Amino acid sequence: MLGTGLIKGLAVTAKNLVGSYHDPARYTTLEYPEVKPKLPEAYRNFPFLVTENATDPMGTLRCVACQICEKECPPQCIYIEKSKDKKPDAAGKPQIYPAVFAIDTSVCMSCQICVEVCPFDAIKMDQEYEIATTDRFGALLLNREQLAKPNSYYHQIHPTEAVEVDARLAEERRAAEEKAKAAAAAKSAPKSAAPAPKPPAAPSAEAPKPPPAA
Amino acid sequence: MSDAAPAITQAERDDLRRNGILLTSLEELYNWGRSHSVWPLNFGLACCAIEMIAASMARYDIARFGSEVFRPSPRQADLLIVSGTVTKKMAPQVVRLWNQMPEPKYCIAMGACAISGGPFKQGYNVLKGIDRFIPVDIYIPGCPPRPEALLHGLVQLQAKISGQPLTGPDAPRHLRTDIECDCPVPEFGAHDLEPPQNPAVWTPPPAVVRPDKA
Amino acid sequence: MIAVAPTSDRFLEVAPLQLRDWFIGLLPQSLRWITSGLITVVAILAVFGLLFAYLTLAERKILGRVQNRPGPNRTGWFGLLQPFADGVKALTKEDVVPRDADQVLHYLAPVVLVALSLLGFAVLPFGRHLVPVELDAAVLYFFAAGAATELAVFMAGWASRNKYSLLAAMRALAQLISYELPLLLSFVPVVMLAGTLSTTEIVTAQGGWTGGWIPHWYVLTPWGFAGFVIFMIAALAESNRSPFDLPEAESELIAGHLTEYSGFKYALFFMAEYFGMCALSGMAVTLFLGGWQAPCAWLEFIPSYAWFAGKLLVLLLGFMWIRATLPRLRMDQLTRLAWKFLVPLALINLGTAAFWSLTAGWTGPLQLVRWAVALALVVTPFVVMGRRLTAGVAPRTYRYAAS
Amino acid sequence: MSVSDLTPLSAPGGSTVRAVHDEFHGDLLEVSMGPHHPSTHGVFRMIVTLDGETIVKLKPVFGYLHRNHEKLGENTTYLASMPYTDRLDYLNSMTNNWAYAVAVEKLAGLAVPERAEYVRVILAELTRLLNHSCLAGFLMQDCGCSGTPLMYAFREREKILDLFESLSGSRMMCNYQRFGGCRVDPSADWLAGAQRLTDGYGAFLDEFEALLTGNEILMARTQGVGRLSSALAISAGVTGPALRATGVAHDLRKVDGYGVYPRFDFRVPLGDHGDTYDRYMIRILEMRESLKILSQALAGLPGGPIMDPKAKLRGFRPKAGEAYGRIEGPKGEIGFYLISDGSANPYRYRVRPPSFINLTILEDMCLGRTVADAVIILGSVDIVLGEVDR
Amino acid sequence: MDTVEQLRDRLLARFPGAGITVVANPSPAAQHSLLLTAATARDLALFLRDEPGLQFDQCSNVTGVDWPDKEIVDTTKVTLPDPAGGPPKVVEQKSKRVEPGCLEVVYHLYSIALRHGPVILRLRTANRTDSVTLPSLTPVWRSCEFQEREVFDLFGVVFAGHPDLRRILMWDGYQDHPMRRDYVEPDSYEWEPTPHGEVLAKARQHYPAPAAAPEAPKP
Repeated sequence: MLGTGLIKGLAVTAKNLVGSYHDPARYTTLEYPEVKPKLPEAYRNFPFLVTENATDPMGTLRCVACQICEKECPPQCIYIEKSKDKKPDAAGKPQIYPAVFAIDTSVCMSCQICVEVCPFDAIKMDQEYEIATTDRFGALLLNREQLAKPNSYYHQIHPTEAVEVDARLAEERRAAEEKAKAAAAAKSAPKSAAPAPKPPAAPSAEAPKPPPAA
Repeated sequence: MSDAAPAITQAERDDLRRNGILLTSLEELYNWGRSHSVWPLNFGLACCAIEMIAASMARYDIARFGSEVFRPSPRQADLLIVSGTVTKKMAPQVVRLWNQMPEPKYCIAMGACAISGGPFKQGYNVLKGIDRFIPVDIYIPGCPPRPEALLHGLVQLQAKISGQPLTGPDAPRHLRTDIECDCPVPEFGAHDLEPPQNPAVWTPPPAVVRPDKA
Repeated sequence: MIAVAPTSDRFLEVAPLQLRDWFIGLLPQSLRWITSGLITVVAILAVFGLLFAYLTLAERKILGRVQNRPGPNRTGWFGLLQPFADGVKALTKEDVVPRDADQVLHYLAPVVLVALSLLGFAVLPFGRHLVPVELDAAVLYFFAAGAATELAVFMAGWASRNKYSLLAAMRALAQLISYELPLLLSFVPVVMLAGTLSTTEIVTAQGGWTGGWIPHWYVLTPWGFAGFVIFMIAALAESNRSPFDLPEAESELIAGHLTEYSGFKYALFFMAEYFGMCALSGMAVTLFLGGWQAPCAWLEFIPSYAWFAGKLLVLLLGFMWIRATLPRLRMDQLTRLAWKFLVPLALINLGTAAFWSLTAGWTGPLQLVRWAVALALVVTPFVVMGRRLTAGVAPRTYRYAAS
Repeated sequence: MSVSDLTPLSAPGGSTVRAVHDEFHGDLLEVSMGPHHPSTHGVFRMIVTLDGETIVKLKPVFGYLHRNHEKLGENTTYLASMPYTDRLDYLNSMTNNWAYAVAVEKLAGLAVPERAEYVRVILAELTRLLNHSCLAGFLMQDCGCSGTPLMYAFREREKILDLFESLSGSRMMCNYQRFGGCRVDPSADWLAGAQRLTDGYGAFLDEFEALLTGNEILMARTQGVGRLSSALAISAGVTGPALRATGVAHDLRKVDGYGVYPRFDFRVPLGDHGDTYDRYMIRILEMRESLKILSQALAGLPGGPIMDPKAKLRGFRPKAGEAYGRIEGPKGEIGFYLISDGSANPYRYRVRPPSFINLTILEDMCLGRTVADAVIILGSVDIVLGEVDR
Repeated sequence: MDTVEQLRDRLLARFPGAGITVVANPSPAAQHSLLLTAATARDLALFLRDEPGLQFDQCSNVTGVDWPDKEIVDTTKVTLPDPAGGPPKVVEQKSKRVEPGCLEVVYHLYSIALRHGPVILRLRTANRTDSVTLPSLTPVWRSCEFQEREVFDLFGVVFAGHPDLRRILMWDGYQDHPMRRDYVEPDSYEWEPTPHGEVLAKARQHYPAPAAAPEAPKP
């Protein structure tokens, strides 16, 4: 009969209207400024640089300015200038460090490719999202100092992943030390132990090759 | 800009309030009214528009801030949320919509694309930021920003409105005589928009020249 | 005309009038008449203005609740100041008049609309003694004033010089004219049965209870129920509410005739829509729901205007509930619904009411026959014409691919 | 052919409103709907010529979201294009990822571990649920509902997005598939969550259908509106639910049998009328079939690696050649056509956008209908402008 | 379904002298294609669509590819007799030649009725400048309508017989074909904090002095 469908629909909305007062499944609002969302561990929003030591962030950056992330970044929002000198890293080994490391968050699309390609676990994804600002140029270009966050913070936002990374790094360090020791014992000559990153492929530098179909 | 020194300091304003100065109360009422009734234009551009819609949905409920009235006509809207990539083909329409909105009006650049072209900034048809043509109040970086980030931006906007004095150099745009509120609509040229930016609105920042890049 | 408050009633029942009389008594004789009128006007404006403000809030909150969210709740305690923030904003918003628009008509349309939509309140009996203007042909006056609002909507659409507005104006005219007829026909039985065009007398005619429990409201008769439903459907259409909100169909015509209105003029349109909704609901209460009469004898201690307000709010809630649920009709379906369904039903209902009126003297088992015949006269045409209306439209079954 | 005599628009900006004169009907009204219009699902524009409210001509205008996806794809590496595919059809990043991965895997001859294939199926079907629910919600919005069905659809969408977020890290832009597998292995918790969602989704569909499917207004609005014949649909390259609503049994999950779809038992619903109601109902029925696939895939998910161990993340250079890979996305056949010249960047990177090609017949469906119909016909075609304009 | 070679032979048997070349695809995908000539393309397409055993009723994908003019350096080894009478020297001679480029349009055909495909058709223009006309296949498959417009817009291939050949993605009045490999964007440089590649080159050009003077860039 005409109207049954309408009445069925009205019943559904009535059920929801009443349900919103007693059924949590029918009242799904999280009142944001007071109730913050529970972010999953995997959540990613903008990268940050991991430092080993919170008290000396610039001295203990894991980043060695290898520029892989800069080249792989799809929207090209990372800018790195290598240092001219070397400074000891957290393990005390002299390393090149980024003299300039800037990420333009007004361009970054949080795709996580920089994290995936980084061989040093130096860049990780942050979870900060309350970053609305009135200042277009000042607040959205993050420099080295703003990007550096301690490993403890990384543990806080990505606990399982950070533990894995720490274990892997410790293992690498141990292997490197052993290797260095062995090398020192063999040749008594110091040798770089850190895995040297391979220079990545330059994007799109070559002229196109002949048509593959021809 | 909110971070500039206000024309009247807080102490002076408190003083004025104690003395029952009508202007202050009027100003407060005016700012209270317009900050709590920000009706956005029902205008989505791209990916961020989906998150904008999500922000008005049950989980986030922008209605709590009194802003769920998405008006389809610019005549009744207060807030232009530029939610997504502004292409060069679209830019004149966005500017026209902005001009069609009655004062006082606000603009939120939501997401990387609206701020700077974002990941698509290298595209031939992509405008590198809507602030080249219209004044932007709040920038929300992210790709796309979470709905909570949009709510955060809205709270920022409300705070900005509430803090605006009605006179002096920090007065809102529409109450000042030295600023032209209408933005000229760019035209389609043979290769690009003409002009490619509106110098009255968009001033590039002090240039950071980076010539030493290896 | 100064209605002096009767003293026989309970205190609450007459309190508003006594307050008015006391105030008028303070004034010199020459000012009393005009002040009395002004007080009524101000009271109606204040009450319904406030009602409008909170109806918008209620609508937003109910829509929110239906959609599993709270709705506005941060402006003031529980969001109660939200309408005032909106009001302040609307008042201070820049008023844009398109350059090519017809300046005079563009300005006049919202004013005329609000003025006309307010006229209806004059004859509504809000309570036993609360009738602003006592007219013998009050019902006629009410619908005449209501019909004139169409003019204002068309003015708005025409004056804006916008294609969407123009389409909306055309739609509005077609829709409002189509639904004027079922609206009028649906209450003719009431006039027939009550034998009067005066709203107060119609309410009085619905007084009394059977056994102290079942009120003699017209909605509780077969013809009255049918008339009430037709009236409410037509009222939905007349006040441009979903599912008949075609003139301002958001997904089709941007904002229809409102497209070019900003600031306070837009707020006026909004206000007029709610006023129209309130007035039509008030009329429905008066005609079919027994006006200010209490539903049972022992509930009479509650003042009559509270009953009126309660019934009005229930109807308004219904408006909002429908809006939260139903999709919109198309223009041709809308007019077809009016001309091919509602108008014939209303005409048949006229006959049903006549039958009911003629058989008023039937008692005993004949009473049952009377009910059966009247029910059949209501239900049969509804089913038959409903079938014809929805011909070719039915739920479907689907097949699946073989592999 | 119905497309014929419209001269190039002289003023592409703004509401180009001009009167078209016609000998019999006098002046026709030309209305520009979009690029800012509440019903165009973004920045689509239709120039509609009206006789009264009847459409006599309808010209779609594209390009307002043309953000040069293909050019960018040719200027970046294969991997770097993956996050861009998220932004093509931004409701369905998972299936876009998959289609792109399929094309690259074809181009480079990469194998995908079985577990990854299962996870891809799970994510693709979740995406289908998400897309179809949202589409139904948006369609109802176009029909004039005051947001309620859309809110219910988004309520469920949030649950799916929570799953996506906890797996891939982002709600919409998942960037999850990789060439030769997937980026992260879903945990047991995640799979349990997906199972819970699958179990609960049927109840939502029931409620949604109770709200709308039997609604007389909805049926009157959609039945017989926007009819499409199967012959025209095939010729016009229409794919996905819109094609199946015309009665053509063409679902790439069955036709190509890509991934591990042949292992699952599911049916392909077909419509008989090809109208808007059929397009809506096919999607509802497809969601119910997706739930079947989901529970089978979740039950049969094998162990093993999620990535092909031979797959390289950096320095990925497929040999010269070309490949066209396609899958059944929620909107239809989404394909990627890649030409490699042996370098790190694709020489040609082309997206076959289903919603763009499905729009070919928009005018044919709308002619003779009213503006209100055009709005819901467009809604039922299911477009996302990021994909239409790329 | 037939292999590409069989399909070519079948077409040649029906249209002798049609000029069909098989273009091999060395990638693992092994989707080989047929290069047609402009003159016979539409007849062949109709045949492919209507022939009962083929029935390629769906043209799934249409796209353009730009092959710019290429400078090819040929190295030939020439044995020169030593004028001094010594052993003949082997000298490498380099000769440059320009291989003319072309614009190519690729059609991917599938059969929904018989569930096979893809058959890939390619059409090539004579050059990239003045002779860029190809026959439109829109009358054969309606799905080509918008896609051919897109190829026209972005690559500049003119389709003869297309019912409504206008720009589709860019605005009318736009003069470039941006998907061509040699397209150069208009120089509307703005300050960019993370410059790379071309942008970095532009940055250097717009700020010739390396001093970090806070000056506005040129409009």
